[in-house]
Amino acid sequence: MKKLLNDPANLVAESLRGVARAHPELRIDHENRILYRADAPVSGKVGLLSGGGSGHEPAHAGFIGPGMLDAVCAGEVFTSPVPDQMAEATKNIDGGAGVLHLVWNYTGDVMNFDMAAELAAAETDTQVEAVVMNDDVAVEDSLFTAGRRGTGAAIAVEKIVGAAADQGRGLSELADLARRVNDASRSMGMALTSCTVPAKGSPTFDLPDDEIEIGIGIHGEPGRRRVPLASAHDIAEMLVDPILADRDFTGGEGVFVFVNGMGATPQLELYLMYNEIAALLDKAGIVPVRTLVGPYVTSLDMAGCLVSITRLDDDMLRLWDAPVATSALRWGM
Amino acid sequence: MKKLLNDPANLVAESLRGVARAHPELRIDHENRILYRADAPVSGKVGLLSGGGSGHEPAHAGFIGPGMLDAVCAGEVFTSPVPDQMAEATKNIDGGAGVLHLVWNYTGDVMNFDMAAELAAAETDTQVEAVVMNDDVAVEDSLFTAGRRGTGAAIAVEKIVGAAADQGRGLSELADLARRVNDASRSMGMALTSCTVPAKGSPTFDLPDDEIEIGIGIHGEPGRRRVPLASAHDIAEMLVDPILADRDFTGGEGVFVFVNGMGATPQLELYLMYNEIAALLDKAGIVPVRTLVGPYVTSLDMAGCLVSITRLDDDMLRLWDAPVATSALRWGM
Amino acid sequence: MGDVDLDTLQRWLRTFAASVAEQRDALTALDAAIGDADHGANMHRGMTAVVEGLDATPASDPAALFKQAGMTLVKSVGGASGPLYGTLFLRMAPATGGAATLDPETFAKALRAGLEGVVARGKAEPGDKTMVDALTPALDALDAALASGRSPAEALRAASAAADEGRDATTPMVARKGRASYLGERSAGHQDPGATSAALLVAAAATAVAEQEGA
Amino acid sequence: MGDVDLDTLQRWLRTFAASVAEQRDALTALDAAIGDADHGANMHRGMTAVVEGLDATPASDPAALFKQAGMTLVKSVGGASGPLYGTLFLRMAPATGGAATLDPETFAKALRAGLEGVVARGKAEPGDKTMVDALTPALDALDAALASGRSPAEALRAASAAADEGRDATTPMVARKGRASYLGERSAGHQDPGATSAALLVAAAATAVAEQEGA
Ligand SMILES: Nc1ncnc2c1ncn2[C@@H]1O[C@H](COP(=O)(O)OP(=O)(O)O)[C@@H](O)[C@H]1O
Ligand SMILES: Nc1ncnc2c1ncn2[C@@H]1O[C@H](COP(=O)(O)OP(=O)(O)O)[C@@H](O)[C@H]1O
Ligand SMILES: [Mg+2]
Ligand SMILES: [Mg+2]
Ligand SMILES: [Mg+2]
Ligand SMILES: [Mg+2]
Repeated sequence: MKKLLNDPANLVAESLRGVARAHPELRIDHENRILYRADAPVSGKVGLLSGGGSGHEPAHAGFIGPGMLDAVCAGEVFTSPVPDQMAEATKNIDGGAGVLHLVWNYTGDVMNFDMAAELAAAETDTQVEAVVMNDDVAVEDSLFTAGRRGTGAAIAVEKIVGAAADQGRGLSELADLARRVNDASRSMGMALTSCTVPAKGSPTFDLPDDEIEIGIGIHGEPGRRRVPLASAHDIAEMLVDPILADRDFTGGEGVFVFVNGMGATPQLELYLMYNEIAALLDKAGIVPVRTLVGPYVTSLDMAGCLVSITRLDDDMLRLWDAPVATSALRWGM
Repeated sequence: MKKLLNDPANLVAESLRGVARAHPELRIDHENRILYRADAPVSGKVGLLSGGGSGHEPAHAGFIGPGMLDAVCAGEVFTSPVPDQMAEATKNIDGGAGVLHLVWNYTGDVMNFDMAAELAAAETDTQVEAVVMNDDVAVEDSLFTAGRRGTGAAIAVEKIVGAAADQGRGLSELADLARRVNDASRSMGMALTSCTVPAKGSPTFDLPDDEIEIGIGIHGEPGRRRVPLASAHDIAEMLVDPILADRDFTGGEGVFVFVNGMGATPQLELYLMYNEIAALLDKAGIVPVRTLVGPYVTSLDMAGCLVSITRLDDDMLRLWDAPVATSALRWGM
Repeated sequence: MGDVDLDTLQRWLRTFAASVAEQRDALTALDAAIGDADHGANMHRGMTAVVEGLDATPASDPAALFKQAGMTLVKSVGGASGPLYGTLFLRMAPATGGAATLDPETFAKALRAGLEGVVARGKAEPGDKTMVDALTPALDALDAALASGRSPAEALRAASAAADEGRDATTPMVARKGRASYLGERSAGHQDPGATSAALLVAAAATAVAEQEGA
Repeated sequence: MGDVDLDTLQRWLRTFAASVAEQRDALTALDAAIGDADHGANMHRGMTAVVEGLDATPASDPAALFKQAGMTLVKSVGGASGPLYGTLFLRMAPATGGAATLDPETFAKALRAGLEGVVARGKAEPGDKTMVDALTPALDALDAALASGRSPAEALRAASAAADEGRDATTPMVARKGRASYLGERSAGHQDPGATSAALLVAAAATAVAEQEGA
């Protein structure tokens, strides 16, 4: 394993020290591994909390700031943070209007956020709602499993709900909006290579040079199936077809398309993928009105990409366009 | 080789198609592979042109927009663009105040930009000045070689000069400023792995699992020396020491520190590196006042990082903070 | 055939921590095949913290011990295994009824309460390819052995054998809970990491209680 | 011993294009060792464009041919080799004096003008480990052979042998120009890619002229 680190056991802690040095606009509780926007809690505003395992950078801390999240809990690499962190963060971002937990649908994340909500309910009178994001169409029989994974949709949910929270909308209205954006989103990912979890020190899975994994998640877990290495054109079909088969994306104000790099894939390739994806959407009569191409929800050093599509109504589109000031997404301020 | 592509020969062209689809704020001349901000030329403003080989994304096109570059010429992977492209772009971004070429110091780039300036002089009456950026301290005997490479300093130069151009400063004043920012900058990079150039299809160099390259550039070329794999702490010293040995970075308004990911290195590791780097700067009495951590000048899928430090005076600091709206750097608008 | 004492319960946790440390890479390798390659690191981090807690503030009775262990796991592990193992111990605490030592039936009842907590938290059923598939047969075997008059050590040995069988039985299963469920049919043919650590937990209990009986 | 005719000059370029196509991966491999792994792709892209240009609009005289080739290389290659090879041909054009066929001395003079263009553009001196190290001895040998009355084909064969020697001599050199110079001492021990393609260029001239003489 070749990585820039000292001791794998200290990777997350040391990286957070670097984040603290580089981002004075964040306040970091190193003991609890919570990152806050410096001015949290924002009085009168619903606090937005997310988080998850580390290794997905810039997710999740890259989305903290005005117009998006108020705080993020960082777990170990690919390991959900713990309830104490979440409860502590919840307490500290309650500006009097309650706190919304935006939870990526993984067993660990859901259970830890559940316990955090129980803790928060027991210890404070902060109103907490939770919305679970589950957009990954690679999980087919989602009713009999842990359900679909939360992957790319989180960007749309967190950005759009973040803007709505800034407008002063209430907790249940925001929870509702989060559910609607999540419902309007579908994603599908693929890997060219496995990632290497530092604590393990070798690739999570072996993938021959002429094969790829289709239907992967964001934790270096193997995908739904393994197929021969294919052209970008064919890979785009393997990702877009199941997304379009799962939901109607026509109408509304058009769609937001997110082509996410898994970590090691150059942007040159991601834009080429977007060219293929957009051509498929064209053919299906779906109109991309907003796009995001780049490594935003990574899986350490995995090569590959994840496509996420969200059908936007006019409220969502306006909220997407509203100002945001985080280290990973920033416009209008 | 595992990459998201169709035919390596079409990679750049197809990727530019994707950029065009994703970025309506750019105008792209596909035949000449020139990317413009949509409203170029900006009347009365000096036009800023840069560019270089592809494979460094988001450099260079990610820096087009208000407050930064007016146009970029894209070459083949790791190959300088050609004079015709540059001359054509020069003509189209001249808002009447001339055009500044910001050239990354590589033999090919310099010669092609030279020829472009000759062409432009022959064909139009556009005033052209060129500034060559050469910040890489890995090239030691730079007087007897092709000189130091242009690497990380370009970000500071292009951002700062871009802001100054927006203020309406004149061509020679901007060229002067560009030279001063370049002079105030030093960089040093390292690789954990080689990249793979698509047209070649295999890694540019072989690097055993327990060795790293120190003093690399951004084109997958091998570095100055090969050393055993070391801790982030020790690697930070190998990068920062030669930078500090080469120039005085104390005083002024402090420094801008840029920790650039070479492509495949997770941000988790880059922030950890920044933690080590900042500690070394602390010890040397150097004060980072602005930082940028992330993959901005990549070398395809190379793993590793490049550190770049720029000493800021108050003019530079104000210009760094001025609004910018590009796809890779954006704030204040 | 006496009660299980506090010392033995502490030794149980320490023994479990030791086998997790030993099997850490193996647990992670199992998780790499059908999950995200962290189960060994997760359990090791948690049990290291539990042992540190025991060293720093020894518990006064079994309920306190379980509560402390459960809270530590919940606080330090994260992922799926943190809340699940944490809940297991947290639910054992009240089931001891505050006793200073646990008679075998109370110990078995507490473990059963723990398992019910795991199921309530994780909603897994037997056959879903989770730790539940090791714990359920283990506790059934424990109850049966105690009912037929076996000593706690003997009964836990039977439980441990059943846990091992339950763990082995996860191999052909198609996962329906946890991260492995994303693989669908591809999850078959791999042993579940959580069932593997759960079998270590039961084996550690058998070892600790056997030591008490032997002493 | 006649002049070098337009057909032969065109065949020179086509032959060069063919050997570049054949040696493409070898050129890239040399560039991978001390550069950025694109010299084969660069030269191949350029010479393919040159041949396409010849097919589309055959040149009317040697000057037009060289100008067209040079402009095409400048327009299509990029990197270091584009301006350098481009300049080489662009500078050859005026040196022909507009002749319809080139007597051997004029051909040699044009090549010399091309080399001077390369040096003016790239500032490389012999010994810097560049294409100049193949071209310089080649043109010296050409001049000498012509002066001693050898036929153009013989003289170019001598030039080609000298180019090959010059190319081989780059191996121990420490690069002082171009990308390889960044490696410092580490550049020694590797043959220069540009010197290698330049040797192919001279060899192609020898082949083309020999064919004319043979015909
Ligand atoms: N819903 C569940 N109920 C019971 N056990 C579960 C459940 N989900 C996962 N597990 C267990 O947790 C183990 C994985 O733990 P771990 O790798 O530490 O967490 P994560 O899956 O969050 O990375 C699985 O092998 C399985 O035995
Ligand atoms: N200044 C120079 N003068 C003459 N030849 C040069 C010079 N710089 C580089 N070269 C030649 O160019 C070759 C590299 O060409 P190429 O790989 O196509 O371009 P780049 O270095 O831009 O990738 C080198 O092997 C060398 O022979
Ligand atoms: Mg995990
Ligand atoms: Mg090149
Ligand atoms: Mg796991
Ligand atoms: Mg090259």
